[in-house]
Amino acid sequence: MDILAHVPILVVGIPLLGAFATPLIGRAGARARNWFAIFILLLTTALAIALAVSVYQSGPRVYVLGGQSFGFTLPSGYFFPIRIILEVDGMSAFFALIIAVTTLLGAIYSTAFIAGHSGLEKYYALLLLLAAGMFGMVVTGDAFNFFVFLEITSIAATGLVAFRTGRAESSEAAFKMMVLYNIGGLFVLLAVAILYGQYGALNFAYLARLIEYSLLDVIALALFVLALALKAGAVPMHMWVPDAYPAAPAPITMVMVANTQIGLYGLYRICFTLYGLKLTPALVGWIVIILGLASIFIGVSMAVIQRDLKRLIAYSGIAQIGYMLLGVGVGLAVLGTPALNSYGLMAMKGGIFHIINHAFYEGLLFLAAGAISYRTGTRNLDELGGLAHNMRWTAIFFIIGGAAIAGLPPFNGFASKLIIYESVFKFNPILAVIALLASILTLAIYTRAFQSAFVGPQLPAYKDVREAPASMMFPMGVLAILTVLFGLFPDLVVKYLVTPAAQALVNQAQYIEAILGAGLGVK
Amino acid sequence: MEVLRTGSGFWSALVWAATALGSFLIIWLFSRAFESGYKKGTDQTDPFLSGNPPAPGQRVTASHIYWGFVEALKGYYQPLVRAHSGIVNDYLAWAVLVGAIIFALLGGLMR
Amino acid sequence: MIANFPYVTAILLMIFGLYAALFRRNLVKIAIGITLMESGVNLFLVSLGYRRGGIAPIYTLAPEAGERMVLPTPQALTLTSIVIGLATTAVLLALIVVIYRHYGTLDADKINKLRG
Amino acid sequence: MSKLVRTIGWLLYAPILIFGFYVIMHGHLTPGGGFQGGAVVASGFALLIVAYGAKGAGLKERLLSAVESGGALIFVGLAFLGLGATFFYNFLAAGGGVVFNELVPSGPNPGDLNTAGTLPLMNWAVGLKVLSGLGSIVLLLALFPGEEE
Amino acid sequence: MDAVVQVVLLVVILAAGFLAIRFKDLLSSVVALAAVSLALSLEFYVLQAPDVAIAEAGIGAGLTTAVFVLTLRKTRRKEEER
Repeated sequence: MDILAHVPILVVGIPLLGAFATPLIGRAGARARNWFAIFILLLTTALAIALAVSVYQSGPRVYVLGGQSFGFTLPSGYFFPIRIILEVDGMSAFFALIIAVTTLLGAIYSTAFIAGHSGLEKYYALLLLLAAGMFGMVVTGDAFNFFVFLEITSIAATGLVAFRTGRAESSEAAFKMMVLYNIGGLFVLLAVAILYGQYGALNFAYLARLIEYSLLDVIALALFVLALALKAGAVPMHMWVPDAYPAAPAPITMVMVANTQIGLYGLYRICFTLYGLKLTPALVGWIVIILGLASIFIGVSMAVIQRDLKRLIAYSGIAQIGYMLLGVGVGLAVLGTPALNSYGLMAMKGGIFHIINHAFYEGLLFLAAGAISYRTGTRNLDELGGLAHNMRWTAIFFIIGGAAIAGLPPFNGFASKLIIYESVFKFNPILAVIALLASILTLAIYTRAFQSAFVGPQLPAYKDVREAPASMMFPMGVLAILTVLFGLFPDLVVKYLVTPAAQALVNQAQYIEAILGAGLGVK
Repeated sequence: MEVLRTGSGFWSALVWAATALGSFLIIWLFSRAFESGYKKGTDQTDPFLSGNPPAPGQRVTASHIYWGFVEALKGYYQPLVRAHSGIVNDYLAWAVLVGAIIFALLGGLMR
Repeated sequence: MIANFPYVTAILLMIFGLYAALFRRNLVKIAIGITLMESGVNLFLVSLGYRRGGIAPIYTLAPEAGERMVLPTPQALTLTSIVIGLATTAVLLALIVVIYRHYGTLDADKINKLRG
Repeated sequence: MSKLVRTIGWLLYAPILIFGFYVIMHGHLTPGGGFQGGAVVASGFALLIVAYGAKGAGLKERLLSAVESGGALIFVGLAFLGLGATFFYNFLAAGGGVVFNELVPSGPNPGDLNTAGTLPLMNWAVGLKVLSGLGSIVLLLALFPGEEE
Repeated sequence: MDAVVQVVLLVVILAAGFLAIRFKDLLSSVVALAAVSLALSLEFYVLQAPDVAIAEAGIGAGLTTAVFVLTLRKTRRKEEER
């Protein structure tokens, strides 16, 4: 059996198998359960890397569930895809890498962070289920399965955020998040139903060929944009983010960052691949840009006044989501015009590059904040102080993360923000200036956070605080190394990871051809 | 090593490191020429809190930093904080409002 | 005229549900509103698949010439969405019970420890 | 609950379970299937829990959780077994295997259960998963400490 | 005949849905919600979807109601007066 031929489904199937097996393995003991979860995610990471390599080398991969051929050819030669089809292109593979890295490191970090809590086999099962749902969302080529995996991630993420039921804030945050996710999911389902009602198909490629941008399609587009922007935490639907991120255990917060970014994936997939040039690119592009700009502005403003360390990081994370919306929004606004090649594609590359950078440095910051609360028991910046004396490595990791999120050279945030500034400046100088100012504010925010948590004389309350255990330092170290490496060699990352992803978004025809082939499916 | 071209500029860690090193060298050369007016062990090293001697246990915490910034922008921050009310119905209302605006823009301006 | 009735009902149900979720301040009422919205979407999906005079899409009841079936795909979608709906409702209600233990109330206005 | 409710619940419990398992078993021939049948069985459990209380119903949370995992594992495992061709491939159907290898006959039939390849097996797996999953949801909610009126 | 049944069912669905959000007593709301599900499952049957009808009857009218009732037992039955 050729394993590589089945990789697109295996990245979904293996975490799913692991999720169902974890409660049974858990009866053999805590150690077996932890190693099992880590092993499954390690396997998935290897598969995701194999998938990415094959997609970057030889173009989009298509996989059919339950049958040998894609679909059904009518006697008249009209081809019609009927089965569940997975389609993996550069963008999907790019996100699969992010998911693989964050979930694997999250599982390793959890072994020490959450040890001793009851019901941990459910925790690991939900973590694996969340991984399966996120992988499913990025590999699926089918609108309805997109909805199903979206709901799987919602339920699993809610369960994980609410996991520490002893705390009032976890259940409150999880409830708010679940209500919003639920309404967003219903909007997606309604949009899928509207599209099915018109064209009688669910396959993205097939729909993209048929779509006409009638009034009903406009309603579906509005519902999609709303629901996916809500999942991505764009202002003003961001309010669940600063509630849910601090309430979740730190490793889950890192995975949740990837989970919100899947909302961006969905948004880009719908706008570029499903609707493509049929929508009015300038208008939709400007809607995305304005959502991004509001996110940047409100995110940094609110981060200035926060006292909870994780809440502060969450708010500044919202601002970074704004950069990703801004970069890709500029690309969308000039889609189909000559400006796309002069600066639009570059802006998209910046936005997409920022996604992977954000997953790493934001994860690093949350893990460092988790290490602080693990050892000191508090996240209140007014109470913390002088921790650099005791937690030297955590302080260094926090500096790396803070410098990267503020866009200081030579860390990875600088490289992607530089691309965004330059290309957005050519589109509209005011946008670039606002983005730059927000970046300066971000630096101020992290200076304050670092000053109050780490700098200063050793406080008597934290005299006996020790460095976090090794299984928590290892994921932080990996993320810090990735943050620095991506900052030192951004050209390689942009060339081998980001450019194929951006090209995959712009090249709608390639996505359709991969399923429908030349000339098939035309009336 | 290739450099990252960003449209009109470029970014290379090597060039950056060389520039940073050079600047530090120049600054260091200049600073050698200055007289050091900083004396250790005198009042100069004490924290300065509006001229008052700090009370025991008193220190600068996160709430004190940027107090002036927030105070000056009070008119901006008060409604902003009030909008983040923490009530789930408000969260939903924002989402529905944005959905209505998006639909009005897309549906209205297209025709 | 009569064929449009299910669609109108579905849209009205969704509006009822959204109204309850937006303006009712009791958490259980919000959950009821979300369940109503789900029912509305399910009805919408099943109505999409209905064809006048069609029969149920069951393999052993394969239609003879002149007969036709209603579309099976929307029904499969509806089944999946019913499952998902029950799962989300159960999660919401479990969270409500936990919240009630911590806060002693179900009033959404008082459950805002996290704000600002 | 009152004696009336208890007696009716006791009387209805067995027919509900039998109907549920029937729906699961005939999933590939008639309307219904693993999910619907499992839901019917679970509503039988819910009836018992509401009538007799969480303790009196005699359901074990550990057992339900094991059955749930087992059902899900069988389902995904069957999907993995199809990997000779593709995921979810029906490798038993139409001569591929020893059992369930006949095509479903057209028209009304008295119950040709030995048909449709992996579908009946998957129905059973889903049925087990759903009846134990939904059953344990109701059971856990009933066991949850809270204000009993 | 079919049309009459459909109209009756849809009116029942709407009325029960309206009552479900109007009642101050949450238990009555839940019962109204169960009525919506029951009428909805009959409507599905009329729309030639017996599969969905079984599922909706079992899930919507049976299990969802049970879960709601258990929740109300653990919390409180009345909506707060405002």
